[in-house]
Amino acid sequence: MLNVEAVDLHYGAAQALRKVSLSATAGRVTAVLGRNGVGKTSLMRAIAGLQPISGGAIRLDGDDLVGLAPYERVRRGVAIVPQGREIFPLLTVEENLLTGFATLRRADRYVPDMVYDLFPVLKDMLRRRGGDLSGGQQQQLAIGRALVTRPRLLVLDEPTEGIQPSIIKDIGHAIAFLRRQGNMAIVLVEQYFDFAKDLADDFVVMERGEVVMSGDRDGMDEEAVRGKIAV
Amino acid sequence: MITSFLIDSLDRRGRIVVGLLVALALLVPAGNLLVPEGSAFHVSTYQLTLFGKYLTYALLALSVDLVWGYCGILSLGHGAFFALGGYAMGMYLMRQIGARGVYADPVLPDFMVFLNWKELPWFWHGFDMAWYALLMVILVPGLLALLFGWLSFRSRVTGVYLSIITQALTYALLLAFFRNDMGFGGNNGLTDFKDIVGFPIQAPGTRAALFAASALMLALGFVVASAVVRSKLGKVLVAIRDAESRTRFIGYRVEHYKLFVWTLSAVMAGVAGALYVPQVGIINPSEFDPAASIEAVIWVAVGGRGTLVGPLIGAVAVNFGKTWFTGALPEVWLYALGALFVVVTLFLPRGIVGLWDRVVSRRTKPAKEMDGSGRRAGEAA
Amino acid sequence: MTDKAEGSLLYLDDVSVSFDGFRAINRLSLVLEPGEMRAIIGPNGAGKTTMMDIITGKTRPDTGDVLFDGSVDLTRLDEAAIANLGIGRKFQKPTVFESHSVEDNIALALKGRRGAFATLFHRRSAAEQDRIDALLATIRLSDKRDLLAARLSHGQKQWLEIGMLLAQEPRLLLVDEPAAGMTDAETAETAILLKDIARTQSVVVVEHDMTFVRALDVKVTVLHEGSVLAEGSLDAVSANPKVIEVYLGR
Amino acid sequence: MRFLRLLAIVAALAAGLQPALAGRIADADLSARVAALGAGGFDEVETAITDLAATGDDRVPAILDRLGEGELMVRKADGAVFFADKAGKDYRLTDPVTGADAGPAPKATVEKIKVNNRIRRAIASAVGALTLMSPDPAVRRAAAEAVMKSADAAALPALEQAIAVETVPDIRAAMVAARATALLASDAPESDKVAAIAAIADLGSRDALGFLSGYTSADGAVGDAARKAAAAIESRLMLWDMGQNLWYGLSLGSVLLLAAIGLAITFGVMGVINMAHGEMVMLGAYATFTVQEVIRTSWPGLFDYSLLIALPVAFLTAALAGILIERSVIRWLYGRPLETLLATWGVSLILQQAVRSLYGANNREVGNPSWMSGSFSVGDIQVTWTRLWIILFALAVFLALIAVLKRTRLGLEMRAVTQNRQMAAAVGIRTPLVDALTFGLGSGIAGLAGVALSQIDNVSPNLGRGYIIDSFMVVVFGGVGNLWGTLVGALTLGVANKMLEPYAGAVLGKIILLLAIILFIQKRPRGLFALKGRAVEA
Amino acid sequence: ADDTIKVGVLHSLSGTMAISETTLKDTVLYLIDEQNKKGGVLGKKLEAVVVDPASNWPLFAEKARELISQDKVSVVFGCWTSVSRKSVLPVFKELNSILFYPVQYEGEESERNVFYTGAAPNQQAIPAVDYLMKEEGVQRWVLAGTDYVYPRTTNKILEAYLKAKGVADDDIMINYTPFGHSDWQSIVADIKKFGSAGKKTAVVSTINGDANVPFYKELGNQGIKAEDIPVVAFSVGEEELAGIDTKPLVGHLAAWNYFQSVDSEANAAFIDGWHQFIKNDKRTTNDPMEATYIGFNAWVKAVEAAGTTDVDPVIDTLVGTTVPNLSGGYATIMPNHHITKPVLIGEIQDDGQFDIVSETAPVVGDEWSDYLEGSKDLISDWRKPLSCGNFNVATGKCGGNS
Ligand SMILES: Nc1ncnc2c1ncn2[C@@H]1O[C@H](COP(=O)(O)OP(=O)(O)OP(=O)(O)O)[C@@H](O)[C@H]1O
Ligand SMILES: Nc1ncnc2c1ncn2[C@@H]1O[C@H](COP(=O)(O)OP(=O)(O)OP(=O)(O)O)[C@@H](O)[C@H]1O
Ligand SMILES: NC(N)=O
Ligand SMILES: [Mg+2]
Ligand SMILES: [Mg+2]
Repeated sequence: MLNVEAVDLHYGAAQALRKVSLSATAGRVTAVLGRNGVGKTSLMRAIAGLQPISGGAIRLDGDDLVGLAPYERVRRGVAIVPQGREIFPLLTVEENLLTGFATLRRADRYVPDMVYDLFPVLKDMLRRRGGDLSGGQQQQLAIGRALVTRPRLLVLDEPTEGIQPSIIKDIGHAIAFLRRQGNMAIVLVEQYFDFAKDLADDFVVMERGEVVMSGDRDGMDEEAVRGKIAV
Repeated sequence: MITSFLIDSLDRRGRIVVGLLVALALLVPAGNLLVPEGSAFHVSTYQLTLFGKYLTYALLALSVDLVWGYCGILSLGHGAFFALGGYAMGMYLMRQIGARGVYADPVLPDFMVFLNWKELPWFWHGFDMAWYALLMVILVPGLLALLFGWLSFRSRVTGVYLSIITQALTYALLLAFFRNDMGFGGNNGLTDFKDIVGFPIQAPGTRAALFAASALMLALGFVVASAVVRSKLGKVLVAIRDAESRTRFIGYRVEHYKLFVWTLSAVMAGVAGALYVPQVGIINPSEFDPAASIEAVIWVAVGGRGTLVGPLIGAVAVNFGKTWFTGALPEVWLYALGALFVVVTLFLPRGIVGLWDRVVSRRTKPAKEMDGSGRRAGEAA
Repeated sequence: MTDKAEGSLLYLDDVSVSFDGFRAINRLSLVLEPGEMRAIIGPNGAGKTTMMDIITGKTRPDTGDVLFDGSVDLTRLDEAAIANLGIGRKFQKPTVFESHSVEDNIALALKGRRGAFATLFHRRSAAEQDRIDALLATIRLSDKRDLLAARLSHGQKQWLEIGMLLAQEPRLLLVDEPAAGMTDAETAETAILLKDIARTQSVVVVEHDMTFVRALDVKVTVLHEGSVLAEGSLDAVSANPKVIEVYLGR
Repeated sequence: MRFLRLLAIVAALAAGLQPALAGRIADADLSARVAALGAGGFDEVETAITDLAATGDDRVPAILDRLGEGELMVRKADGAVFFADKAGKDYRLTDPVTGADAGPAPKATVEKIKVNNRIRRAIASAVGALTLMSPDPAVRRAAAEAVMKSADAAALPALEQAIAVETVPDIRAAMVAARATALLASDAPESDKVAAIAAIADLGSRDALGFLSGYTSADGAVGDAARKAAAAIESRLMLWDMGQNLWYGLSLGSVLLLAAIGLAITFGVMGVINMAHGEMVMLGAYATFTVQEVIRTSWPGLFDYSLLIALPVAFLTAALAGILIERSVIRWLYGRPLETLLATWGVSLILQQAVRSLYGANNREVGNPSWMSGSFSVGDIQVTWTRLWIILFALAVFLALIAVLKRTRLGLEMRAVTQNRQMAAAVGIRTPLVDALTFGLGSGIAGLAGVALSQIDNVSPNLGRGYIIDSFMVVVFGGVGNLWGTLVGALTLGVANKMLEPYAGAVLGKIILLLAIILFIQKRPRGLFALKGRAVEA
Repeated sequence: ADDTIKVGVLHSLSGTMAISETTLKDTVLYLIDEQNKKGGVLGKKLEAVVVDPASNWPLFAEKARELISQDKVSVVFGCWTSVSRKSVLPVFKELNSILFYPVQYEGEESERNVFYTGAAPNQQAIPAVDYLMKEEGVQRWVLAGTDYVYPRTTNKILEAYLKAKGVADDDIMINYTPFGHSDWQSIVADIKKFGSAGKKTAVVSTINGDANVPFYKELGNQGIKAEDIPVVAFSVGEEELAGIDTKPLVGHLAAWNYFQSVDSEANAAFIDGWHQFIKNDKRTTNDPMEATYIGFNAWVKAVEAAGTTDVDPVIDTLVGTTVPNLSGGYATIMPNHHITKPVLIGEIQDDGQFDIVSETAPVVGDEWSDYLEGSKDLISDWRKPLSCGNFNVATGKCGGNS
């Protein structure tokens, strides 16, 4: 479904991604692992269209996304939970969720029950401004907002950051549930190795802007991976 | 110690700028006084006064850059300090006229005579003495800035709120100085000056001296400004600009820092105003016009905010453009000037100096380091 | 009440704060001894960050006492004064000075005189330079020292913030989610670092990563809905059914 | 008005309703007196008018009215006086007494009888006395008011007669008041005069006070009565004055609101320091002018609707200009808000000069439609129609805007985009479209403000500059990003200004207000309706 | 090149004053055009050098210097506001050139290098007040003005004049407003109040150009009719009225030395030519245009008489030069560098023109007002041997440095 092919990405003159390739398939979770600053976020932002790339291709179902604005990618089913939450601070929680309606048909313009089931706190705080929420609450809101857009490709950049353990477990269940539904591809960036290990079907490990290991769950050497993300 | 502190503060570019200014202070007056007319090196009096004026504008721009470029305080009212310095100088020059005014009153300036003032208002006393006037050139803008800054920075007025109240300040002063009742000559302001510290103000030598003084003052201002921004204090200022509250959390008293540069900058603006007035021959409330302050900000932006050199270049370039356009294209020059501003913002995000840096860095160190402006490059469209 | 505060480094008593009617902190009391390290856990929105806001002067409590060193009333001081008392903080969302280099970020945070004139005439001493180098090494950003902080990745900014906190050499460190965005190995590293610091300074750590909290091996306070739900060793509080229900999950 | 009166008189003549007073004197007599109008200076003309009025002839009002209109001319050849109607470059003359056609006259052979204000007053008073019994109530009311102003004892008999038959209560009251003023001017006995003062005092109005003050320094009973009555009226008017100032404040506030409200979008919501905002207002005003020009030349009958037509035109003009600016300049500057200051300043220079090149540097005339002209009174508060409509219009625009922002999908997307443009795109919002529409909306509203301002201010290339500072003050005072703040801010500043003005004067009042704003911001560094909490600091 | 004579035009074409000054720039161009059709001056064509001082006073000084020392113009026509004139004065003195200043002003000035072809207060304000007293029987006076030097001075003079005529303090109300004042509700209401005290009241307005439109609109809206409270203005001409619907204003007055409606052959020809030149037969003419016309023709005549464009001889020749004005009479340049002008009072008509209701014999401009304490002893005479702009007849000395 998603194919990232030999992507290069530059910040000014500095190169953050070198010939990075990755793929994600409906019904599977692809985990992207790596130390700080290796380029995980850059890759995710490139997929969502938030960062222009300088080479390579990003295809969704065979169509090249490169050159498409982020909102056009959303129309094709890409949703991102960005690192740093990026909720709309002055919109209420409810309005934050409603922004996700932008590409939906009228009939689909409702918040899926799953969002409130997963994050009951959002339901309690519908009228509170997003920016007033605690860090973890904002993270939950960001995930909820992405789900509202009914994505076919869900990109999660460290979604568990700052979230309390019980909800991390719930998120894990939710991801597992979405995977079981079989029509959504999920790309997950995670530092919390055990969490990623439990969920991932495929792995990509990065180092200094490059993919240094990849493979599926079974074919993966846990120790080697741990080594790559150790200090 | 202070001097070594000041000299050390200059980087290579700074030394070039200061060197140029000092050279200008010597050569231009010489070109005016010594080189005969008709020579290619002759500087006409017209050019001399024109560039003298630009230099004072450059000092004003420098002072704006100090607060805006380095501390993020966008002042839309710096013209007020400039004008106050100018008025202090103007009052001195008025008193110098003495009994040579049209009504031949030994004490009262002409405008007071014909509006039937009987005696000199208290705030005019002392301005017959040069040292007092010079003190006021520094004190009046300085104290106003201190008061205004003390109130505002302590109350944590920031961003556009601060910008708009600086505008309110200069606007209020504009209206106040307009009033004839205030005793500053109303709209006509102060003019028809005769001499300055005993020298006839229109004499070639005096003009040349004023030019040299402006160039040297600008050089001094530049040295002080670079000393400030290159010190650790300067780094704190930038930190405040980027993340004010974070700066507080590591223990810096933001309000003190702001107050320091703000006041310093106001004094610089006041000095610029004081040098400006004898060269243009008039000071009037229109210098308080908010539009004038906005223009000063624009000089800075055109030259390159946060670069110290930029404001000098911007002030001279824009004003030169204005001089030239208003003469050459009197009917359509606003199109040219307006377009200039738009083009500079769009294509030279860091002003003329930014462009220069780009050209130079491309030549000297190809693509090694990236610049910070890439940060927001990922604009959606 | 000051009696009880006697000898404590940080003393919160009956502190409450509400935002538009919502009680974020509810009659919270907490005492920290000098040299103590304390871990604070609790559900999202329990009030952990708000508590730090109160201690550092960002938020004023509606009621209650907040005392430092047994006697200094923090509610009367502003952020800079509190920082100068020796209270340093790492924010949950990393905030660094983006247009300064990594090195200058540390240099600005470095302990030293904070007055405007002091900084105007300040020259960096060799000792200070050594200290900066050491800190950069600790946070593993030595090779990025000349990079603008804006160009760091999220995790690198976290580290830089920790470095800035250390540079201040505060008597009390308030650390909000230091391990967020770090790999497991880095998390462990951080725990060691903090324990090291706690030998000479007092530390309050907020973290959701239980492995990390366990590694710290200190007394844990569980906050819930703005007040203390449980306190004790991690094992003790983890066994508390209420804590399991609201926080850890089954 | 005058024309109406004329019509009424003609109608009355035709109906033969002219009552007792309206006799007719011999044509020759009348002609001689009319001819007197054409001789001598203003003094002589005034005497001639009084003479004419004294005849009581029913043809006199029409003659005097046309004199007032400047349509009475002297034939240079023989000094005869005629009605002159324009006929091409020349005039067609008619005998004012007989109505006989006196043929065409080249421009150079006739001379207009000059009228100045004094003559106009004499005419009004003379015609007033003669038309007190007109069948048209409006004419009678006007007549009573004219007679009252002239306070002419000679009008007493006519007034007595008219009062006797008047049935409409308030016209009768006006006549009674007129009689009172005439009485005071006459040599009636003191007791009558005291009664007259009482009658005038009953009016309680500013005009009544004016009349009375002419007698407050008189001796005796009349003086006493006048002083007492005047004092009573004055204390009553004090309260009304307060109300009047409040009203002025609200109407100034509504102008500020209109001027600021578009800025509340482009600056308050989008964060663009939009120095070209004033020019958007100016474009709206020029659009209004253009619409009126077209209507004037092509469909003069539609003039009363010109503003209604101008509204959409001005909105679209300014909105399109705004969209153009956004697409070509502003959009490159998101994330560099301070630089928008520079660019929009440049844009404002260009727009000003463009308008100057296109329309010239001079003021342009924008007329008030009839429903926006004049005034009416509520108690002693005079309410001008322009101001009333502007207040209503400002509120309507404000409410509409609130509705758009808070209730529509577009509003939500606008707010989302301006808070976090990248993320808005990442949830599927078409940010370029929304940006353009938002800026267009703000600009369009500024254009609407231009329509309203064209009614009370200069339509010149500088129009915008006059409002830009005030607009920024209002938005900042109210709290950036809060529309309600803009509303309350505008009204507060308007009222405060108008309350200060009577004491401090316009200049000092404004200075005080500016200082007050500076001090206020110290108390509330984020404006009146500050947004609070983490959300803002983030 | 030397085959033309350069004429400087120093009027704002942008900024706040463009509204008034642009027309004067066009007027000079028109006059030059006409003169060149007649063969120019001294056998050379005239060439206009137009610059834009942009309503910025220091820029006026800069541009004046540019015109004189760079462009080497022989004469400059320019300025509108007094402050702009004050700003360029030192330049004209230093570089010894000639400025023709065409706008009515507050007086209190007489410089060798400047010729004042607009009205001094005694050529406008005082006759207007006389008219109101006589014709309208006005007893109460509102002196309303923009807060700057011209209104302040004019009102000072008027106040002294009125008091000398026995008007009580209570019967004078003085009100000042800022430049560009646009909300006139309270002030118009105050005027109304002041005028309802039983005595005939009039407003003498020295309100500056821009603020007039909203002022008159408010007068109209609040229904203040000329019959009740007439307003006589000194800064409102045809140009300003072009921006207002004048129907509600019929009968309000203005005092000038020229109106477009003046019935004279010279005027008809001038207007015709103007319309052709500007290619718009709706464009009005106004008083400062006439003043420009007079100044221009006087300069041409003086240059022809002196046979040179050199400044000193031309200045000397200008004094005493007489040229036709547009109201059918003549204007003579007096030794004080002011000119003789008839004073015209006009009433506003519904077509935006003025109906002239009074005209005086020519009046000599009085630069030093007789009604001001400080200047009543001063006279000016630039002829030799006195050659002094501010000679004090009491002390017998020429004041200042001159
Ligand atoms: N806005 C930026 N400008 C310049 N360089 C950047 C920018 N953002 C990231 N970089 C650089 O790009 C590299 C990759 O950063 P990225 O954020 O993709 O890392 P990451 O793998 O997500 O790290 P982390 O685990 O810390 O989130 C880093 O070395 C960083 O210095
Ligand atoms: N300004 C505010 N307005 C309204 N509610 C607020 C405000 N600030 C904080 N809150 C609420 O107060 C509660 C406490 O927030 P706080 O950030 O202290 O939580 P936390 O314990 O740090 O959570 P996390 O683990 O998610 O970081 C949250 O429910 C938050 O929504
Ligand atoms: N001279 C004037 N009207 O300023
Ligand atoms: Mg990352
Ligand atoms: Mg928190």
